[in-house]
Amino acid sequence: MSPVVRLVLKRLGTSLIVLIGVSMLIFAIARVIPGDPARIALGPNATAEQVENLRLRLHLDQPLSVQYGHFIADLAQGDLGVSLYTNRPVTQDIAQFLPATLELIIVAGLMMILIGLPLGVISARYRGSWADSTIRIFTLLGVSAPSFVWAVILMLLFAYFLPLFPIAGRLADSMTVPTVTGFLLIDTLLAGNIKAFGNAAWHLVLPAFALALSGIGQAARLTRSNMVETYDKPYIEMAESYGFPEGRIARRYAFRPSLIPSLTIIGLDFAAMLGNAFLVEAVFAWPGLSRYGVAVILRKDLNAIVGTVLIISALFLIVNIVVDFLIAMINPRIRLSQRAQ
Amino acid sequence: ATTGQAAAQTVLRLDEVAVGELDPGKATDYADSILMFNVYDTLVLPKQGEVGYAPHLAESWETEGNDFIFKLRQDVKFQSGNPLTAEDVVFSFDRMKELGQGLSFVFTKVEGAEAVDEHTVRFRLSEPYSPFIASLVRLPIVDKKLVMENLGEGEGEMKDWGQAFLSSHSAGSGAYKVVSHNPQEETVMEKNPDYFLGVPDKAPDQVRLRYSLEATTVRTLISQGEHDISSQWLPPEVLKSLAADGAQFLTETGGGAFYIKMNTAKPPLDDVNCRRALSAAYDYATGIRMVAITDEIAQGSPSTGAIPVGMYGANPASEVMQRDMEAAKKYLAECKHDPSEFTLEISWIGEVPIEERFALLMQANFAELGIKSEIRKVPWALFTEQVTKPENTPNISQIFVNAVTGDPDTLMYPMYHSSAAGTWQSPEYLKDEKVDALLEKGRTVMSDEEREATYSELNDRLMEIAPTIYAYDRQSVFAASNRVKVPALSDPSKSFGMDGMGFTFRLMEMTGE
Amino acid sequence: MTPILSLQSVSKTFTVGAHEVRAVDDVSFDVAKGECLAVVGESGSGKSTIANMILGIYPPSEGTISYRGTVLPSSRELSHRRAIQLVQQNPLSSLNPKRTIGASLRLALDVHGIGERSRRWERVGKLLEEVGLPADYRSRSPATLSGGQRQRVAIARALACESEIVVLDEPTSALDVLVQARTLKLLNELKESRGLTYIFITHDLSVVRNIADRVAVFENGKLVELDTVETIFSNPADPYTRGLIGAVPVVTREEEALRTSLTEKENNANA
Amino acid sequence: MKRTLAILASNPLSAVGVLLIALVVLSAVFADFIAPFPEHRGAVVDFVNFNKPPQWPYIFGTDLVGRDMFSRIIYAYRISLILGVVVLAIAVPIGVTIGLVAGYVGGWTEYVLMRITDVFLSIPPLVLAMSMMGLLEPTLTNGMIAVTAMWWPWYTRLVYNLARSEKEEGYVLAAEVIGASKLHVMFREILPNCVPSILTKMTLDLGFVILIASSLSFLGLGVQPPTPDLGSMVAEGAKYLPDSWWLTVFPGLAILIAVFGFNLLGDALREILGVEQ
Amino acid sequence: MTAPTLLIRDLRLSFKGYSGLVEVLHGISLHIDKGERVALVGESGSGKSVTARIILGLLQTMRTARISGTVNFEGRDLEAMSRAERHRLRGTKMSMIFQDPTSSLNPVYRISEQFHEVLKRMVPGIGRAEADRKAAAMLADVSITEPERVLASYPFQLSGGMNQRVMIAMALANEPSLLIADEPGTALDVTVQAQTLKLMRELVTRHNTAVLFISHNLGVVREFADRIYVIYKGRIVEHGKATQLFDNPRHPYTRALMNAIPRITGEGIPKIQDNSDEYLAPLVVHEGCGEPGEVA
Ligand SMILES: Nc1ncnc2c1ncn2[C@@H]1O[C@H](COP(=O)(O)OP(=O)(O)OP(=O)(O)O)[C@@H](O)[C@H]1O
Ligand SMILES: Nc1ncnc2c1ncn2[C@@H]1O[C@H](COP(=O)(O)OP(=O)(O)OP(=O)(O)O)[C@@H](O)[C@H]1O
Ligand SMILES: [Mg+2]
Ligand SMILES: [Mg+2]
Repeated sequence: MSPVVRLVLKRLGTSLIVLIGVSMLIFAIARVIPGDPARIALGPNATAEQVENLRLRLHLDQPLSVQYGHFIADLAQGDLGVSLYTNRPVTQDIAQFLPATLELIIVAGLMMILIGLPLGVISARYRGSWADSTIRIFTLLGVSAPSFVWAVILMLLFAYFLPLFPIAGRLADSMTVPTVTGFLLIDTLLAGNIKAFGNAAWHLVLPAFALALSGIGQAARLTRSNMVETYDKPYIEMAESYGFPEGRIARRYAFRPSLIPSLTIIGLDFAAMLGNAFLVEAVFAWPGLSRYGVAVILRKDLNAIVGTVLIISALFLIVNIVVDFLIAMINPRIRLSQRAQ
Repeated sequence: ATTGQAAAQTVLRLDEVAVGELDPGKATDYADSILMFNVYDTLVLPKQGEVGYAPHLAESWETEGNDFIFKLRQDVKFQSGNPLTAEDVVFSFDRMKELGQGLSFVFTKVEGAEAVDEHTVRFRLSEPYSPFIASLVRLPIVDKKLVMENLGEGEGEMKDWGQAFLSSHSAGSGAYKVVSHNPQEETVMEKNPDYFLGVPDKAPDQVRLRYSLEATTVRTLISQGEHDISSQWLPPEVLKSLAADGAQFLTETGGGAFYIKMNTAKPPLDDVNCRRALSAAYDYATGIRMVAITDEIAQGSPSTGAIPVGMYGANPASEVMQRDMEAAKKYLAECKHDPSEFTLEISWIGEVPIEERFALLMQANFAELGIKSEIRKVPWALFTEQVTKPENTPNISQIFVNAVTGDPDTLMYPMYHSSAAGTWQSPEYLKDEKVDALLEKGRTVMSDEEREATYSELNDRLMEIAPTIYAYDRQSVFAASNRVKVPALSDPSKSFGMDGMGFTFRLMEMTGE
Repeated sequence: MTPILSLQSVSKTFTVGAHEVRAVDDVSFDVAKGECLAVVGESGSGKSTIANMILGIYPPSEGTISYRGTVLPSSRELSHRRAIQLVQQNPLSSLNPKRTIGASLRLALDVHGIGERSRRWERVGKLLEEVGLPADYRSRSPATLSGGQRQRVAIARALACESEIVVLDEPTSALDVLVQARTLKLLNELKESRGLTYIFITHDLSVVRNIADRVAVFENGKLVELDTVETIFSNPADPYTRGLIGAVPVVTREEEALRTSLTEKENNANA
Repeated sequence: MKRTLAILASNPLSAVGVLLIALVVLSAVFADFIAPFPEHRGAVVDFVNFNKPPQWPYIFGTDLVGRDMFSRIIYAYRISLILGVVVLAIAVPIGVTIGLVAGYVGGWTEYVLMRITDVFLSIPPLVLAMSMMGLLEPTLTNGMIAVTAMWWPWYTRLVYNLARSEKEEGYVLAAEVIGASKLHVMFREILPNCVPSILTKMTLDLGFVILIASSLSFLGLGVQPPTPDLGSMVAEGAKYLPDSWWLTVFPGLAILIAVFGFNLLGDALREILGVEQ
Repeated sequence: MTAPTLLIRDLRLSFKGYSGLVEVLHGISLHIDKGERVALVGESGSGKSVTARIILGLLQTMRTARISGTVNFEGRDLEAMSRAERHRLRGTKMSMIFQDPTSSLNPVYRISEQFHEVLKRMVPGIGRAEADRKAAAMLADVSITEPERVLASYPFQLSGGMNQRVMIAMALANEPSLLIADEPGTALDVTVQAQTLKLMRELVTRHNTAVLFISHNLGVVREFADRIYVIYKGRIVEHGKATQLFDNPRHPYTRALMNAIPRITGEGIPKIQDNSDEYLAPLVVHEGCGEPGEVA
């Protein structure tokens, strides 16, 4: 196990370098976004003098390198500065909004895995059948409209016409749980409030599904196309000749070696949702980080942009490490490679 | 979320597009105003159903030269229990000035405030400034003692002036107090039982002001009985469908208008005749129809000129602007630029989708004159950047502007005074001596008649030099469930002459659950 | 004269979970130019591992492999690559399923610039015919070939490079005896005409008897015996070798006689 | 060619794919002849016939300024297809190449390339697009550059992980033993085995690219009105669901048809490319 | 008389390619009685492996394959069976040793997991530990010295011969009534090969298993098989008892084969034509070896 641990440590180490790189890059890029952050923050009616004062306070008059120095010095103390959008410390904003989005995208990610992969397996196993065609249409629907359109459609179907699911927010107004982790599914359980847990879970269904839809489609299609290839491999024929149950052949023998592309894409989709879920969050009034991220980008709220991008970046790094690791697990030949480098 | 209370509790739920700014010193837009007027009190308030201002925290006031002296009520306590005194007024003013954010600019003519005694305050003005009383609706009074107890980190004696504290707590005397505030979700407020004017039983016990809800969400929420009042920013089609689902409409006619602004600093619209041609070619009636919800209600009412109906200097409601193609052709012929030689750049703000339709309307209208144009969508951030330089400012921009105090000065001065050029409100880059002179005069003359006359003259001048197409006067339309009654938004005799004041929750009535 | 290929104390250790496998254990031998060295031995005794190390697919854990006196690194220049070729034991996996066998064969010609570009496709057909496959198999995909056909493609590919040393890992195990005879004949001819050197890994001792010059016998990762083919068959020194020869399945009486004589010797030795 | 035709003929679904794509491409090319209201692709406003449900002569209804949805969809294919195809045609080769190199060459190259990819992934598309707007003219071309810049890392990751696994296959060893160059091994041996995944992802991405254009046009980077594009139509129309459903449903179906066609074609293409000659 | 375990009648197979239909099997008939060991020998590419795959029903699902003729197993037509029924036979009543062992084992599962799966066919509830114990015993039977290590390995960590023995052990594990062995000993050294052949012979006698033995190693065939079919280019060309065939090969192709065998006594590589029109001569059937139901 020790080489694995060493590998993971090495990856984590380089991830830190990547994060520093990202912070510099985003620091520079964010400042290229058109608009004067002070002007935007102060609102349309502010005077030039007010704007100038704020610019000074934000060090915006100084060269970029000096600004970055300020940033790093503050960061060392765990301070990402104050958001001009919420007028609160960015760290406080992130701490409040990140769990909401994470909870949402984790559920969406699980849906991609638990719905997308099986659909792919089914359509590969029954390729050419009506089930395959149905799944194909269903999965392609997911890429024919953006997730927020699906969010709207789902809301209309299951909250407006057929009031089965809650419409907005994370928990019914009448319920309350003390915040511990910020993840309501966990906090409700910690509070021992099963009813609230059910309610929070119920709130998650539609937004998570709307978000997951495109990932489900990709996972299913990629799984299918790779499984179709794998089905031609001699070891599948061998498994068939031994009469292993067909479902089992599909699920174990053909599926696992075909998992690499779907896993890669699900991983990316999952991490990308942290930045891309904003419209779905908007539809379901989800107080999440994604919406916050977009709000601050559009307002050129520099501190908040850097803060959220670093979080997104960290998630990508973690997810990619996990995916690379999982793939090495799935395919022992990568892990146990004897090849000379 | 809040702790659940007795079943009989009435909850009012409404939404606004932007996040409400809780700090009264920084409040600017609509949501901020709603919070401010309910959580804080001001010295004066707009009169209901008529122009002018009524005493509120102040019992009375008098002028002394340029100065204003206010006598305060003595029975007012903050939500914290601290009594409200002249000290608090002075503190609130100083804080506003010192932070220099929000609407502090309306007090630029005020040199300072001082407590004459515990219940008397004097505001010293540098020069005669007639809109001062109106400005006071933008000076919410903050609980000094409470704030001083909660100063955050910062330099100097006043440290951060309590900014950190006030961005998520309230320190007011208002009829509602803040229970919780999540900038991405909602602000929850509850009745203040000790309010100095008392809060009627019918007023909602709890208010949830939600932020940034999508049209579909609002619609679904209202249809499921989980929401009461929509924001005014819904597209007309959605409002229409809400009405079909049984919602009522509330309207607020405020001091604002939809302006189509022309860049006078750049050809071809540097030529007044070109501008006049466009103004005449624009199809005003169709514009209103585009924002119509029902036959009676629209999100705009016909414009009569530069100043919205109801303000000093406005033309009577009967003199509506109209399309006149003959005149347009005539003006165009006199323009020094040949329409075949330019292409107009019509911009619209990406965040306000309805503007796309106006852009298309203009494109079609101007095409009838033989003027080519291209449409450009710009996000707000980019727009505010572009307008800082006349050469980058589009030929045509579309802007909704509201008077922050209900006085024409705060509406017209930032738009048309030459010193104000280059902001999002003034992409015209207008430089007209006569307009400047009239704007300056308007803020110094004191009597209503003089002000009426001055602004009327200004209005005429602005019509003549046509820097703007005065498309329509704003009318905010809200869809609401039938559980609420909002007299200020449905009965003209109860309405306030100012944006956001209609949402004074203590004057709302909740019926049923 | 320096040997064309020389292994000095080569070892290879693999770890499988908790198990350590010493697949090749301190093996040294030389191969002379133009000879055919047969490598026989127990299944799992490290024959393929040696082949892979000679080709630089795995680096040896210990020891060195030299070609004409120079130690071969694991990443090699093109000339060294061309010099030594391999026929893998598992022909199916050594053919790219997404390429026709013609494309796979042609690669060898293209890489080393063998023959005129315009005639290479033809040459691919010739190569196939030499191993007894119709030229139009060029456009077939590996999945549509029989086991023996794949094996022949693999042989053809190794021969296409016109290299000096060819390592053949059980090259004829899936061939019927007629095709096998034809293939062996081809190998012999090439050996004569081009002076090729073969390292011929096989389990078929009858083939060894008829093609090899020398025989190396492996058992459990170790080289137990290395001698000329005559000595090995008439007078094997190692009991394992004797056992092997005694177990060869045969079809004629004379052969059985040879087998039994060896087995008797073994019995006598044990007695 | 003969083989291609044979494959297409033997697989009715791929024939459907070809048919759908032909339909889409032809309607884009001959939009002027097919669209009942060709002028409606531009700035026409008709506030008498606006927001009308499907009815003759507006078979797909009209939009909020009274333009014929059917005509606009036909014209929208033009820009949307070009957009999707161009972005993918640039992003995919870049992403695939980097992924192949990183996955196959390994070592330091892998580390550097993959970490650069991580950096690109980390920059949210919106930030990238916004900052591009600050640097460059807000044109469609620059919008496409922005989309391309955020698209390639996905292919890099995809191909990287596939290549890591293919690298261990016997045929890669065989090619190396013969002395094939790294380029050959990457592009001729490993790449063909990644093609199924790449093709599948591409056909799905066609839809995504068409859709992302709408979020770019929000920033002024994408297609500008009155030029119709499918992504914006779907996105904008969603506000008016369910009452004005035709504003969203028909453009959505139009995207579905294109994606469906390409998807079917992709499957056939996979077979055609199945074995390299 | 009981029905033979396997009866193939006039089996034809062609593959549809882009250049048309290519016939690979031109109507072959063969049978194997209970407990009988029948060898199928012949040219490389003559259709031995495809015959085996058809028996198991593996080619039937292939889009390009066109199959006709009948395959009866224990008296029942396989084509007439339902999918499920047919499926039930595999791995229990019939099993196959594949020609290419390394590619036929799944690269992402350890041998132990794959063996477990095989054993579950017979004893569905068998636990992993129990399966491992059984597998280790089976592997030991095929002369694998470190069964634990092999069970813990992935196929690519084993030598070709080890994988082949794993395949053999799997095929024998469930004691099928029909065993198809497609070149089972190619990667084994002669001593191990002898040991596995002994094991197979024991199985046959103990359970009356019928074996279809495909091999190029005529020495092994001679030792192992009762009856032999010789196949050339998709046609059976000679059919007889092992002794008959080895003592008296009658078909020109068979004779050529016999002569081509390299001798351990070392006479050099035999010089025989590997292609000749003579080899296409009609089927020769030795005495007492007709197909059941046909006039011999
Ligand atoms: N999928 C396929 N498509 C086309 N032709 C095929 C296919 N599979 C096998 N063939 C052809 O069918 C013939 C018989 O193949 P088969 O694998 O049965 O040969 P075999 O007798 O087992 O030979 P070997 O001893 O070499 O394994 C061969 O000529 C082969 O090329
Ligand atoms: N990649 C690997 N990882 C772990 N062990 C391995 C690996 N490759 C080979 N081995 C082990 O090394 C030993 C020698 O294997 P090798 O393939 O060289 O045998 P071989 O002599 O070629 O046998 P055969 O005649 O059966 O092919 C075996 O025990 C095998 O399990
Ligand atoms: Mg080997
Ligand atoms: Mg075969």
